[in-house]
Amino acid sequence: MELVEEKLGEHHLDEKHVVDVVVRFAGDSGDGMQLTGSAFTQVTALYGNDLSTFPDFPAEIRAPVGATFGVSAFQIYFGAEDVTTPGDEVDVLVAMNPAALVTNITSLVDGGLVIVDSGAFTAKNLHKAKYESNPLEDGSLDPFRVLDIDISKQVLAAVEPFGLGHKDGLRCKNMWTLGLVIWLFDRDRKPTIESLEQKFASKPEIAKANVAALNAGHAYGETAELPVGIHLYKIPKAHVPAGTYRNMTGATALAWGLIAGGELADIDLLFASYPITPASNLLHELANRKEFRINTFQAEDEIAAVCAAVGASFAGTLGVTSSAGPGIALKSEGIALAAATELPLVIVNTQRGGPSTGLPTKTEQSDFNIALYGRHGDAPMPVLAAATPCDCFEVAIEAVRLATKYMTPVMLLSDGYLANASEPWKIPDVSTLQDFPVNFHDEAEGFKPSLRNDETLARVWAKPGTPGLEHRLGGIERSYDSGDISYDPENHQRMTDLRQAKIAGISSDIPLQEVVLGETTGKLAVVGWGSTFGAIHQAVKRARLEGLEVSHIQVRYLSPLPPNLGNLLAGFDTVLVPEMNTGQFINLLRAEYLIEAEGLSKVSGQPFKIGEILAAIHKEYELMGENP
Amino acid sequence: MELVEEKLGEHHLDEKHVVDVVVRFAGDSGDGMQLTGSAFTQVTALYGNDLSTFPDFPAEIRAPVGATFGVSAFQIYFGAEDVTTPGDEVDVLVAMNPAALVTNITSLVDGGLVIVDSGAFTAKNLHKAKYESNPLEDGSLDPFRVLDIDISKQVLAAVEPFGLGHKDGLRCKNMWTLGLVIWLFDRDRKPTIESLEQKFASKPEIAKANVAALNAGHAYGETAELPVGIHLYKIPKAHVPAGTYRNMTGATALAWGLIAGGELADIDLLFASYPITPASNLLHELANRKEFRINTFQAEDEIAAVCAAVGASFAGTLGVTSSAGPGIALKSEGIALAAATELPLVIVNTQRGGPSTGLPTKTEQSDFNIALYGRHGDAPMPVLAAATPCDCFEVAIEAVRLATKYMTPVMLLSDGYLANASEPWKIPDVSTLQDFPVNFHDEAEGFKPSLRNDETLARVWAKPGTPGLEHRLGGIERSYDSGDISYDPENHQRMTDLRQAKIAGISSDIPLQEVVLGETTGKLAVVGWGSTFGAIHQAVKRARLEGLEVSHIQVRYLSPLPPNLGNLLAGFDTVLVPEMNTGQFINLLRAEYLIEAEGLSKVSGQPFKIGEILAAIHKEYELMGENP
Amino acid sequence: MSEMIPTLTLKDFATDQEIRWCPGCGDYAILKTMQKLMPGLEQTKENQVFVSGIGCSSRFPYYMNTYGFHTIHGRAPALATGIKLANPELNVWVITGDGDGFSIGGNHMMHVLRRNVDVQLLLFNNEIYGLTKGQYSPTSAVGTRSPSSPQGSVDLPLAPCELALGAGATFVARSIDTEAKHLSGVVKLADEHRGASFVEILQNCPIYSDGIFENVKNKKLAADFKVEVEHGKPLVFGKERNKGIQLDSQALKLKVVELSETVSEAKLLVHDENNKVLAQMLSTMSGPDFPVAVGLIYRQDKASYVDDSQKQAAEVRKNGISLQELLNSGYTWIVE
Amino acid sequence: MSEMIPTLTLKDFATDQEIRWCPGCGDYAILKTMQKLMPGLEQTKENQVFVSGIGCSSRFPYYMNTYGFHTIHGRAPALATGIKLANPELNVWVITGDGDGFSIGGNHMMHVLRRNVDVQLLLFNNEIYGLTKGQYSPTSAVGTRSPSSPQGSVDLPLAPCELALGAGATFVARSIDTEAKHLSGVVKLADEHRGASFVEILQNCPIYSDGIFENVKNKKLAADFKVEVEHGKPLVFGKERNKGIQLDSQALKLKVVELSETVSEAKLLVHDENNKVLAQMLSTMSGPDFPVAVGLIYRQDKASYVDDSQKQAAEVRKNGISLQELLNSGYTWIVE
Ligand SMILES: Cc1ncc(C[n+]2csc(CCOP(=O)(O)OP(=O)(O)O)c2C)c(N)n1
Ligand SMILES: Cc1ncc(C[n+]2csc(CCOP(=O)(O)OP(=O)(O)O)c2C)c(N)n1
Ligand code: SF4
Ligand code: SF4
Ligand SMILES: [Mg+2]
Ligand SMILES: [Mg+2]
Repeated sequence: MELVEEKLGEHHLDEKHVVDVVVRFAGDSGDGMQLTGSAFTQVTALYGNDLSTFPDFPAEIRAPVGATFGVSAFQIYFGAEDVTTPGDEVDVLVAMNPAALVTNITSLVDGGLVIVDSGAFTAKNLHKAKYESNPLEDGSLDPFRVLDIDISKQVLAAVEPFGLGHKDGLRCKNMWTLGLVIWLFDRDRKPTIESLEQKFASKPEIAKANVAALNAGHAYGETAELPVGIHLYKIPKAHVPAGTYRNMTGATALAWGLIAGGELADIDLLFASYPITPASNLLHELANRKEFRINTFQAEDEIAAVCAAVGASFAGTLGVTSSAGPGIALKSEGIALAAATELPLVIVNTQRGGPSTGLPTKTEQSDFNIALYGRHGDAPMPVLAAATPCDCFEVAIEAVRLATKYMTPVMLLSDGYLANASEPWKIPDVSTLQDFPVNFHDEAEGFKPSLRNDETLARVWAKPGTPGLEHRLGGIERSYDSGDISYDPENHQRMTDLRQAKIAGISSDIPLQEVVLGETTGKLAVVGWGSTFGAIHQAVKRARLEGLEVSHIQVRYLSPLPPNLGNLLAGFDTVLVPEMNTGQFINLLRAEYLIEAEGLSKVSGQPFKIGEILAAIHKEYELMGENP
Repeated sequence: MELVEEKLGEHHLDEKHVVDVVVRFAGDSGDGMQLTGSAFTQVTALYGNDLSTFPDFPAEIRAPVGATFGVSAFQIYFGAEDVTTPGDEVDVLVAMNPAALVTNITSLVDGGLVIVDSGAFTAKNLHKAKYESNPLEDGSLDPFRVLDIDISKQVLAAVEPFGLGHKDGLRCKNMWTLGLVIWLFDRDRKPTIESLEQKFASKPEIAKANVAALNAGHAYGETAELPVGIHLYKIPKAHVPAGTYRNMTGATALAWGLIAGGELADIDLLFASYPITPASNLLHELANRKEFRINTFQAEDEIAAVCAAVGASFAGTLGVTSSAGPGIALKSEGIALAAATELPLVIVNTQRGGPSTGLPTKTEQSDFNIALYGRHGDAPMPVLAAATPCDCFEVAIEAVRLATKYMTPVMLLSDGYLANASEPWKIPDVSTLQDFPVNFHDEAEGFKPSLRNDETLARVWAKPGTPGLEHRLGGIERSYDSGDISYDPENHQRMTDLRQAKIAGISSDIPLQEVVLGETTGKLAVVGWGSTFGAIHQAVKRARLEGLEVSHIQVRYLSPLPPNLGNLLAGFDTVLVPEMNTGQFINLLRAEYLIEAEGLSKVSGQPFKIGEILAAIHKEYELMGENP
Repeated sequence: MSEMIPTLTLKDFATDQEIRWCPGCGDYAILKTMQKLMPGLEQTKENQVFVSGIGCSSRFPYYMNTYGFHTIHGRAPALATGIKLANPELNVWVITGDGDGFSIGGNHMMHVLRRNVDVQLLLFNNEIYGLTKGQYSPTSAVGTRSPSSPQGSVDLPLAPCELALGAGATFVARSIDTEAKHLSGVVKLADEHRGASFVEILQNCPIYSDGIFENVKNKKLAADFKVEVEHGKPLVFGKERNKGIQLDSQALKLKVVELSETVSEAKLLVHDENNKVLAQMLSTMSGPDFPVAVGLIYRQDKASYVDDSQKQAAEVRKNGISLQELLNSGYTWIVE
Repeated sequence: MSEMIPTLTLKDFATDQEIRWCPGCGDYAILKTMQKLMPGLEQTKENQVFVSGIGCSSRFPYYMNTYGFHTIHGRAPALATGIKLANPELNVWVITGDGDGFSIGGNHMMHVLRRNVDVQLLLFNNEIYGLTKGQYSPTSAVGTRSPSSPQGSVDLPLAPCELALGAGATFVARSIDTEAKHLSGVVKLADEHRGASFVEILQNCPIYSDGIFENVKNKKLAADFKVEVEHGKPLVFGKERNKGIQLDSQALKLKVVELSETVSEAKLLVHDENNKVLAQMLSTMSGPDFPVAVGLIYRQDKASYVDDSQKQAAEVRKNGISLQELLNSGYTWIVE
């Protein structure tokens, strides 16, 4: 995404200069909101906007119809400028029933547009949503512009010719609504029509009904007399680099990055995992990708998963495992075995709300500590964090590179937000990716399992099945010289030092820390890691437009840290560290560089809003005695 | 122990003013060295010396006779001054065979005395010890004073009257040797004779033979013509406070502390554990103490152990679990459940050499990180460390107090050294111990599981079986108000803040940090935690005798830290932090107080030597531009 | 009794929590049956404790107005053991799923059964991981297509009752979510058993494994596809009670026979709930060739771990000493 | 064959590591037997991999000059599964103890057996935790006095072979540490089996559980206290081969009979290694009333997890696409 530094005012839809918009589709689990959102994303991408999306599933598998806890939503932020979050507040809310309205209306900006299916505002549904009076009538929606249409009725009329029953007919409500929204933003509905025809190829009547509903919704926008101020909006196209694009979620990007990493390393991968929210998607995606050099193993639990992965690595295939929260905790002993035996291993941690079972479907960054310090004994290992959905692809490749090059476990931190959020991805040319083929040792002469590369300090990787390299590994301390068990005190010190030096040494094999936005010195650096990227980025951008001397630094390499980070931070008067935890990364920065960094902590299961970070920037500025 | 600040010179046994001595008994696993050491400890304590002991078992269960890896040793440091470590270097080494000699001679000071059983220096044994020539003959022992006696022959002669076979007769070798050493230090051998008679009450012949051997060894000292410079030594008595004393190992002190904690809290305890070196002793000791309000459960694994303990706590009995290294890693998820549901739990971590299986029989402090940070999500909990074997008693009581008062898991850090080391313990008067009885909630009116104490913020403890208090707990985030499951973002923030505040608040319920030795401000503070106490203490004492402005601070409360610690440390120009890890605690101090502390790291599986810390003190002094 | 004890009803065992299972989930029926059963059990309400792991099924405790603990995935049997050891008066129920109880929790399940800890374990077997959205489980049939096995699973499944028997279970039974009367009867027996009682409940998940138990649940088919086993009774089944199970004692195998003039009920195998070999055979019978056995398959009296552990402690306590005596025990010396 | 392949001997399979078992430990005998057996096996030395957990027994790999991995406590079956999935050419052995394999490792043991992963699992059962200095284990008899059970253990023990059968094992056998020939034969069969083969080896620990298998090990007693089972052969035992096992097919129980003129060998139970019911009965026979069964108790051909997983992957790979094609698949758009 290109960074367009133009003045961004506060805006509503009735302003002339609308450069970006947040739309949120919300309905019952059965209302097809995810499909609607995806289809709208498709036409919006094609239109040429930059965008970012986030699906908001209910925690329940399938809640009763009309229940508030069964509301499923999809949010898209799109516009002419670089878009890096799905948006703080919603400009247009589509609410298919009272439950969707009540659970989402608080995120709508004052003056925002809410489109409701008044046909669904029955007494029963109002009751389920715990409304005491009908919000369409009691004036509670006065701060907003309301477009209430009996969509149910409209749809049934539109699909009548196709002989669908009442129930199947109502299933087309989402397409009718999509048609209306497509009209509202002047998008092309052809791609949607094509996908519908493809999707229901075997049921042409259903396809036709859906298309008819889509068209009817669109026509409604064109012809019906809409309330004052509601009209067709033209959001300018974004200036995005030329190329072929696709939409990518973080989970898919990560999965594909692992596959790419395996290809670049020229090795097979075994992905061993046990289902857990929100990490399972990775397993699902990869189980579907066995045409590549990857196999998947659904283990009996997380311990078996990490152990199978370590076993695979011992056998010469890169073991990868993946989990979240409680599952990560269970893998600790297995990870330590990989660290002690110096075998490669990639652990993907899709963080969720904690502690304990916590909030499985919500996002958080509270596993920084366990990633860095969650092993018994001194067992350092690299920890990387992905910043955006697309970044997951690159970071996954990097995790494979470090694991195989340094014969070490590597933890990759993603989170529930990143995994499910999506954004357009400029598809790279695979041939331009830098490869890093693994060299298995095969020379029997002079072989011992303790041989290591002088430069990287990596232990040799000797594959079972190779004649003459028979050897034993194990988790008991091993002799630096021979690789045999050693209880010798000096050897233990030497091996401990070695393990530390090996990981520390990686800092010279990673890029120097860059500043994402702003100068390399100044008043304030906002330092983030992981999925806070988008919100920090927008906040810093806005602050800079206000004339503040703020820079944005996003750290990918959490351990070891980039070698220049300390100096970089020293160049700022103040350092602000927003984190979705109680302040874990900031402790590392303080310990490492002895700087008076300020934390900004949010632990609500929700990503930061741009405004929250902007407010913190203002506050820091005030504390510095400056007027923001 | 009282701190006697008198000038302590470097000393050998031939100096006039010998105030303390280190004796090490070493022999084959079958030679009964542990028994010998314990008996000598007994008579030494009775004599009135202060002392500290450490058994050094082989890692193997039962090694072949004569093998170096089967050598079992027992070290005792005793003297007229406060003794807090088993000593750096050995003054008197007893080596019952070549393997014992070769593995222990390096710890003998130049000029030290070595007593060997020349009868065991056979070609076969020399070969097993990998000696190429007989050290008793090749001059390699020249730097030492050697007392080589054919103990085997002496013993056989002494026990001849009792009709024991050759093999059983030789079994008395250790008592002969003990007799000699008892003579050497002018102790009373009556208690030993009494114990022998008690121990072998059912085998009077064996008892008599052992006593005869003991007497013969003693007589040998009195009558034989010993080499120059070897004579009877008189170590002055120590100035210890009046009272009844016993010898205590850390493991026993900890076990008894848990029992005492339960009594003071007026609750039952369930100790659920799975065997692991060096933590098993605790299970063994408590399995033998079911006459108190404690039951033990040997679970199928560490996960089951911690979960059974949490279950017990739910049911109104304090759950305690215990492990080391890999087992602690496995407990992480269960501990987090206790943190999330706010149930009391005590986890005893007897640290050992890591990472992975590491060095199970060796000591280390490398689980500081996992103790503080080893849980997924934000799950803070108190962490305490015991400093000496006897301190384990108090710290265990304190862990029970904090767990039950604040309804939280508490981790207690011990280590392999502390667990096995022993020192005299002034037996407390139980009636003077401060009690802290638990109040179970029993009022049905207005009950909800989320009720909490305004002051401590502790959640209510409502015991199943109480009518009207039926309620459900769980690891999913719970409503601050009702205790029911809550996915509400603001509630999650509130509960996260609450959990943090509750643990942070404990800092006002713990003693202010004191300075163990020295002034409260000065040039250098040596800050330790856990079992480094003894070595730091002696080193600081020696440095102070040299005139250096050094103070010793030992932190028991690692989380939360004592409220005055930051100010205290700020009063020193430099802070030195010795740790048996790569520098874990120091990071907390740096992050917390932004001080330029210096680490002193030792990760060899061995406790610090006094000299090592003293050297570091000197170095710090030099760096400060001062002449030590 | 002169004092009036208000009798409790199903409603007293319902909580105010909104139930979060999918519409049509078999768990509803089980919940109802359990709530209904509770008032009739010996133990009082305040002594009932429901413990669960994680899964759809494991939400159960939230809906039972007793003491309850929704713990962590797979560990409920371990927590239950701790609860029972802490307070043997409590009547402890473990609610678990095929994933919770036999995938991640297999070890604790095995050991709670082997130790014969006096708890009731109800396994809601829907042959799928419901809560995590439908991945195949260790009880899923080979070929199950799921998000994690898009080409069909290749793992051989395990049979919960067979495994329980192998682990030394002293009470093994099977029932069906919607068969309220049958289920209720089986659970009552489980409650009465001293030691670990294991009950497999075939539970339909309409979302991810809908219809897998159709044969034994469908009113029309069930008679031919399941057999209700009852101690001392011949194994008869079929719509017209025209089929039965015989033992081929040479081949040591069961076979299905049609009842006829020559083959009378008297020639059928008679269920003996104390015979483990028979239990093993019955527990593994499966369609389409064999009917699925439901009812109390196996029961045996054996030492209960909690009883014996308590007894041992009580024995030791007889010679109890005070804490001060402990501290002063063994070798001590006095410094004056 | 014209090319000379140097034949390997026992010595080629010994390492230079000092063996750290106690003098007299049964593990020595097993090691020797295994080293001796290796040269005769089909797989080459470089394809042999020994994987173990933690315990005295688990030190085994250090002494075998093949590939080896001494992993973490209880997890060897999981590592072995990963190794085998990574490279099915490797011949993978899991060496485990009663604590390692059935206490902490019970879950992985159960699942490796159920999945029928093609590895050989050798359980050194000494009914004790040796390495941690003698605590009782899940296979220890009730009443075992140990450091953690000073008044005698109260947990009921489990029977490894029974549990393995319950978990769906397709190969179950038992042998004895010092019976080199018998052990060697059984292990060879295990090696040949495609799928998970489970072998329980009764192993004496002279330090902590000395003599518990005396009846079946002692040359004088063994004939009366153990029975060697062999497919198709009647179950005869006794010093004079004068005793046998019969099946009481009514009670579905085994019984010991004296051979006599009326009771000939022909009337004895004939071992059928493919009959699981029989296997269950045989595997649980124990003294003093019954002889302990040694030999191949059960064997069955079933789908092997690794084979099927590989096949499925291979199938998918036939229609392989390139990474670039993957990245470009689905809905894309072009920005110019
Ligand atoms: C340690 C851990 N691993 C994984 C999960 C995710 N998880 C929750 S429930 C479940 C499976 C549930 O299956 P089952 O026990 O059959 O219950 P069901 O939902 O089918 O009733 C999994 C994998 C978790 N919560 N914790
Ligand atoms: C996670 C973990 N828990 C506990 C231990 C301690 N431990 C090592 S071996 C062992 C038991 C070994 O028993 P078994 O498998 O029967 O082997 P044996 O020594 O009897 O051959 C235990 C409890 C450990 N190393 N790791
Ligand atoms: S997913 Fe299946 S098991 Fe879970 S609540 Fe829904 S129907 Fe029930
Ligand atoms: S303790 Fe027992 S099992 Fe372990 S090595 Fe010694 S004799 Fe063998
Ligand atoms: Mg299930
Ligand atoms: Mg064992």
